[in-house]
Amino acid sequence: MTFSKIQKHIESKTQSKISIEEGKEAVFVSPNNWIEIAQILINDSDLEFNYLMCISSYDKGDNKMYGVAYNFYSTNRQHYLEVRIEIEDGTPIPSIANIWRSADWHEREAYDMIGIVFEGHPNLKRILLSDDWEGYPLRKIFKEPDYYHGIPVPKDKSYWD
Amino acid sequence: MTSIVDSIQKTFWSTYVEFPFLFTGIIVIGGIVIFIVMAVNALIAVYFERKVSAFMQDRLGPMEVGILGFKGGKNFWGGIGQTLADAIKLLVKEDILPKDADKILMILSPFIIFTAALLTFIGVPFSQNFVISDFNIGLFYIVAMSSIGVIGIILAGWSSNNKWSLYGSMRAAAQIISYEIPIGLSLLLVVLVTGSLHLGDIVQWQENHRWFILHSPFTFMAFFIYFISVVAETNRTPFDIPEAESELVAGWMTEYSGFRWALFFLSEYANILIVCIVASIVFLGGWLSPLHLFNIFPASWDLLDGPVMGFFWIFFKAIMLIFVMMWFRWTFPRLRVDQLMYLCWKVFIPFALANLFLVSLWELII
Amino acid sequence: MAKYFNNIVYGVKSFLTGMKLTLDHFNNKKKLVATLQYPHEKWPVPERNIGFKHSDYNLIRSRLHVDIDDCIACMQCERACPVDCIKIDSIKPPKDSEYDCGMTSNDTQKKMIVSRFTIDMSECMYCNLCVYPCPEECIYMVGGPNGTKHEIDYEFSQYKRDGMIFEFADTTDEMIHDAGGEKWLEQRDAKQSHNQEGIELNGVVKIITPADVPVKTETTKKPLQVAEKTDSGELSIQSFNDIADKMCRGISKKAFTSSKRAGKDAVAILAYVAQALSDAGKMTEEIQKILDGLIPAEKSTQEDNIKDTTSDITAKPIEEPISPDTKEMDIKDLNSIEDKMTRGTAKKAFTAAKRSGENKVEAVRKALIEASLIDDVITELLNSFTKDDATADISSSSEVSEMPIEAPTVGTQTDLPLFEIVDLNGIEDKMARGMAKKIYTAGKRSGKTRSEVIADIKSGLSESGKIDESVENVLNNLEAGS
Amino acid sequence: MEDQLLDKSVIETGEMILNMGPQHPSTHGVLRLKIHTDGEIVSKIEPIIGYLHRCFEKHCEQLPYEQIVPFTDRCDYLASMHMDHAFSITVEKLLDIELPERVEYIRVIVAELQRIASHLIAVGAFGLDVGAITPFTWTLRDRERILDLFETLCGARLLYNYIWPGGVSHDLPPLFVERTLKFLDYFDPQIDELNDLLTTNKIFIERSADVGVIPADIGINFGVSGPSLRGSGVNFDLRKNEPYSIYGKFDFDVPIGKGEMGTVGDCWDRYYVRVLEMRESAKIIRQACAQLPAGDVHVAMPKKIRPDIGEVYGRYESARGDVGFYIISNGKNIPLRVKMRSPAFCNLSILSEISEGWMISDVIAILGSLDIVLGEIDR
Repeated sequence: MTFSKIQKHIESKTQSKISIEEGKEAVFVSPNNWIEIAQILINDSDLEFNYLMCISSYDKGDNKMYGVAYNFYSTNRQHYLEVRIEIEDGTPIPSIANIWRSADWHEREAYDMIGIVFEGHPNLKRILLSDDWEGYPLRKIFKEPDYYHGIPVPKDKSYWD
Repeated sequence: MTSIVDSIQKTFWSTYVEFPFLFTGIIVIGGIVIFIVMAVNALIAVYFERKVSAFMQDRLGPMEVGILGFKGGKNFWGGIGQTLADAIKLLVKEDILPKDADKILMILSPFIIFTAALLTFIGVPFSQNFVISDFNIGLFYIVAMSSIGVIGIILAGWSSNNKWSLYGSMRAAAQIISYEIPIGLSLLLVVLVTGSLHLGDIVQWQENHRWFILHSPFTFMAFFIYFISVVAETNRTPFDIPEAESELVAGWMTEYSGFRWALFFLSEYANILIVCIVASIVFLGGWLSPLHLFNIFPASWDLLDGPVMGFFWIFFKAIMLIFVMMWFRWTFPRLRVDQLMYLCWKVFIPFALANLFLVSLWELII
Repeated sequence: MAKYFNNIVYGVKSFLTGMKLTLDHFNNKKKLVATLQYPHEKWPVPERNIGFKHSDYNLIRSRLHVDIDDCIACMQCERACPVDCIKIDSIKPPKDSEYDCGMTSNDTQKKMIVSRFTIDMSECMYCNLCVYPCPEECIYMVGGPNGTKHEIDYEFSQYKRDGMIFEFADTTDEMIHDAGGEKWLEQRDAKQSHNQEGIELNGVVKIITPADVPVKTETTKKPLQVAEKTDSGELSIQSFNDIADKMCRGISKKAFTSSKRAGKDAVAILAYVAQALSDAGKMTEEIQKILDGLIPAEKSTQEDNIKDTTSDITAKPIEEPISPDTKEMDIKDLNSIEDKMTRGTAKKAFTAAKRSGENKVEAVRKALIEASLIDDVITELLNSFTKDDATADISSSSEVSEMPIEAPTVGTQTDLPLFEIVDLNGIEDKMARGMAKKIYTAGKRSGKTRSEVIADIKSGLSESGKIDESVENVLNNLEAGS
Repeated sequence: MEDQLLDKSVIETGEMILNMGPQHPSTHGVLRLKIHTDGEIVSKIEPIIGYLHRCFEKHCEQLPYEQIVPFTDRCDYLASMHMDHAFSITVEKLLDIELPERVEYIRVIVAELQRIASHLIAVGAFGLDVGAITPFTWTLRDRERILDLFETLCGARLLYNYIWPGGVSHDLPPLFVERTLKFLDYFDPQIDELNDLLTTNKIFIERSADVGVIPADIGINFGVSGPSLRGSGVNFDLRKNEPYSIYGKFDFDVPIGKGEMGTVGDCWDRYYVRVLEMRESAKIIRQACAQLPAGDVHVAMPKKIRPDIGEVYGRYESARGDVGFYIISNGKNIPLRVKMRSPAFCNLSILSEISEGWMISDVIAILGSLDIVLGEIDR
């Protein structure tokens, strides 16, 4: 199915509104009705997006809004869908780790890198960085600290610069 | 029925050497002979193994280190000094004891394993009448002594206070103890036929009749059961689960280094030599020349017999068997623990028992 | 049961297949062994490679090399490098000067001279991105298709990281001077001296110098207290060590170094530090206290310095070091010295003195006198720091009076005329040649004799470990006058 | 002392926690597995990753598009060409530019060669994990031939920065096609040798068959992809289902696990799918070499890559599976965000699910059959 058909289909299935932006083939949903729509995506016989390819978290640059993009694929019907949730800093997003198990580590990575909180996640802790890391490195405002737990971080290359 | 010990005693019988001196002299001489055999065996076998593995893997193996500037062959068989250099490296290496290890046991266990190998050699003849001490229960003694080493292995694994070592030693214990049984059974069948535990008598029997591997189809099978079981007992691939380097880092010798690890190594290759010599004595006619299998040769060929040629023949056979062991190692994957036990208890032991029964029938009928 | 026996039969069969295979490999080793014995046979070797000629390489990844004579300092390679391992400094001669930067091999007129072209091969990731944009094709990876330009070199391992830093620019200070690059030279010297002091290496703990040790141990004696205060008043980086919080300390130290580089005086520096701290939101009252403690300390030290020095200067030799530092002597003050050689010596002496915490002015003066480089201007300069110190004045003047006497005696020893700079081109190693030329020009300006210059060159080269037989021979020939 | 030994509170009777890695012979890098074992039986297993984290995505946010390619090389260092290719087609999707035919063919040839090389490592390393050392050296020997080809191609043996957004860095060297075909003729019998030595070996089958079975639906739910997913019978290959480059033009079939030796989706199937895929790749290379058109490779290469504002998600069938790049561009020549969907990351996440109840040796085998590359997982 094409993107517009998929969007119509979802809208016909649910009361909760989904929005799209011009020129973007992505469905924007709000965290409140995300679980409901996710259930539709995987269970509906015409959609059956059984393959969650990727969860990409991103920082929109203005130190306030952060976003998550879910890329779905259906191995049976072979069509794509990109669902995006954009939230203010701190607002939690319901976790879909128990619907698509592959979301487990991807959500942990999103939390690790951008600091998006997924509520209902089995164990939401850092995955790539060490547990005692401070800050979320992929935020645009993240600055490399001078000291990591008392260990100085050598930054300048004055030994040859 | 002479042996090194007997000959020494005879020589010093007339001269009035006091017994303690004689005693210590005998022990020292015997020990020196055994140790020389073990060390030379390890040196040669390691080089041999590295070369065999390299050629089977389309590599060249050690090619650089030589002895006094002589590197050996230019194209393939170079680097003859490599194992010597490695031995020296091992001896001068720092000898690490983990902080939480059980120091005494950890220091003790390599010597237990080494002693087991050393004691086993006492009963192993290298040729006719060329044996440290000649028992009339030599076979039994060898089987008994060669199973002491497992104590050292368990101690080594436990005292290292390392989980990998513990796993390795537990696996080793289970494996070695269970593979004692098929070994014992297949040797028992030889004893059954010859009616003697004395290795000299066994070879004598083969000289009078024929090699044991050709005695009957069952002994033929028994030889293979014995050989594969000793491969398992010496912890070599495909049965090297105690030191499976891809699962347990180095198994029960993970925490060992330097001299003690060298002792492990020495005794490992000594065990290989022992089991191969025993196999060649018991099944392959020991120091008899294989040319006697076929009676087409004139009597002049008999000069291929005798103690010196016997020495050559027995080592020829043993080295062939060692090569087969290496060949196994560089060909096969590794078994899992339960599969190993399956092989032992559900394949080898039933077949060995059947062999025993059938051979005794064979003896009754024929 | 049948399955049981089938398993055994299948197993034995598969074992035999495998063993046959390995045995074949064991027997046909002559045909199958694929090893390349590295130190003896190097890649690509004609008989053992996969059958292609050396020239068939499309390109090669190995050490980067620059034909510096062709470089027009267009900076494209520096911009193209993803890991910033290339550093280029260039100097554009002013319009009026008719300095000729030379032509490249493609007959392009060079607009500027490359005063520095450094490649840190320990950071290079051999992505080859810097090679494509070069308009003059002067940066390339050696060997392979470039084998004609430069023989292959993929074994340049070193014991120290500095060995992986390759300097390709061979411009001498003389040329830079002629091209009007004094400013660049001064910056470079300042940077070098900073690195010598080691305070720029962020996070590196500073070695406790002898100057600090007595301060740490015995703070009861008054002159030593004064010494301590002056030390902190001098506002070196370890003045901030009493700040407890690590982050704050780091921030303040960074602010300190940056503002110091900007050449502000102590009070301004402290203000800057406070500003930086409050920006980072790390400002607390105790840090504020510490900073406040630093400013008056400096003022008071100046006062009671003056008191001490005026009261009993000759009595206590122990505080003799303190007295001249009343007017803060900075390394930048030495930049007013024209002669490069003198400036270098002075700066070296200054930094050494600063490390060992002894009197800087005296040390500088002594060093200059030893090097017989001192003249009235410098004496003036030095005395401007120690107006209140009479003895030093006298001594220096006496030195000055002696100096012209011994200078000609030095001059009279010269038997051979000074050789030309082109004679040094016999040295193959670029870096060694550059260094030798530097030393040569310096010596020439300071009117040294042939033997002295050669000795300087030798010592300088052996210091930097660049000296070898060939260089030795070249220098010896020069000394012999051939 | 004695009574202390008898004291149950002193003697550990619970499960043993075994730290496998980060330094372990067969964790394929610096993976750390926290294994709860009951004797030899694994009761719970917890992968801990991140020991090789190199801030790839942070680098991408500060580098122009051309300069990101060397870093994508470093992600999956066993299949660098695939990473370059995946990133490049994603950027081309963003720019939407048309590539000359020859570029596509060259890309397909090198990508399939790279697939063979990567699968050789995977197969050999799996053999090494179950204790067979000789096949590993043989596969490495053959991989060296491919690396030699790549060295003639772009000078580098491991991290080629060859495929660029908008083309390839330069044209094929002379005789490259001939050498490739010569290598393929040499290579086919090697696969038979490998089958004789390892694939059909009884011990190897005992070790790998019926071990670590991944059911198809669970695999899809976990996002497993590539040979690991095809091993469990799912006929899904991007080159067939969503032909991205010119893969539509070639005739090849997608091998899937049939469970000859055990159940569908066990380690042996995953292993054997890789072996068969090498033959398929050889097939593709032969066709591509036959149809290789002439032409210039630098036509479509943009001088400076400066895409419009927007985002794109590009997929690619790498040797490990389904590589995805999610790029957000804000109109500058530096991307705003680059997220890499690494296949081995998802493949590893299923390890704890399928390897519980097996022995430690089997965990090693399962790990080897998943064919992870830590450089790609930790990025």
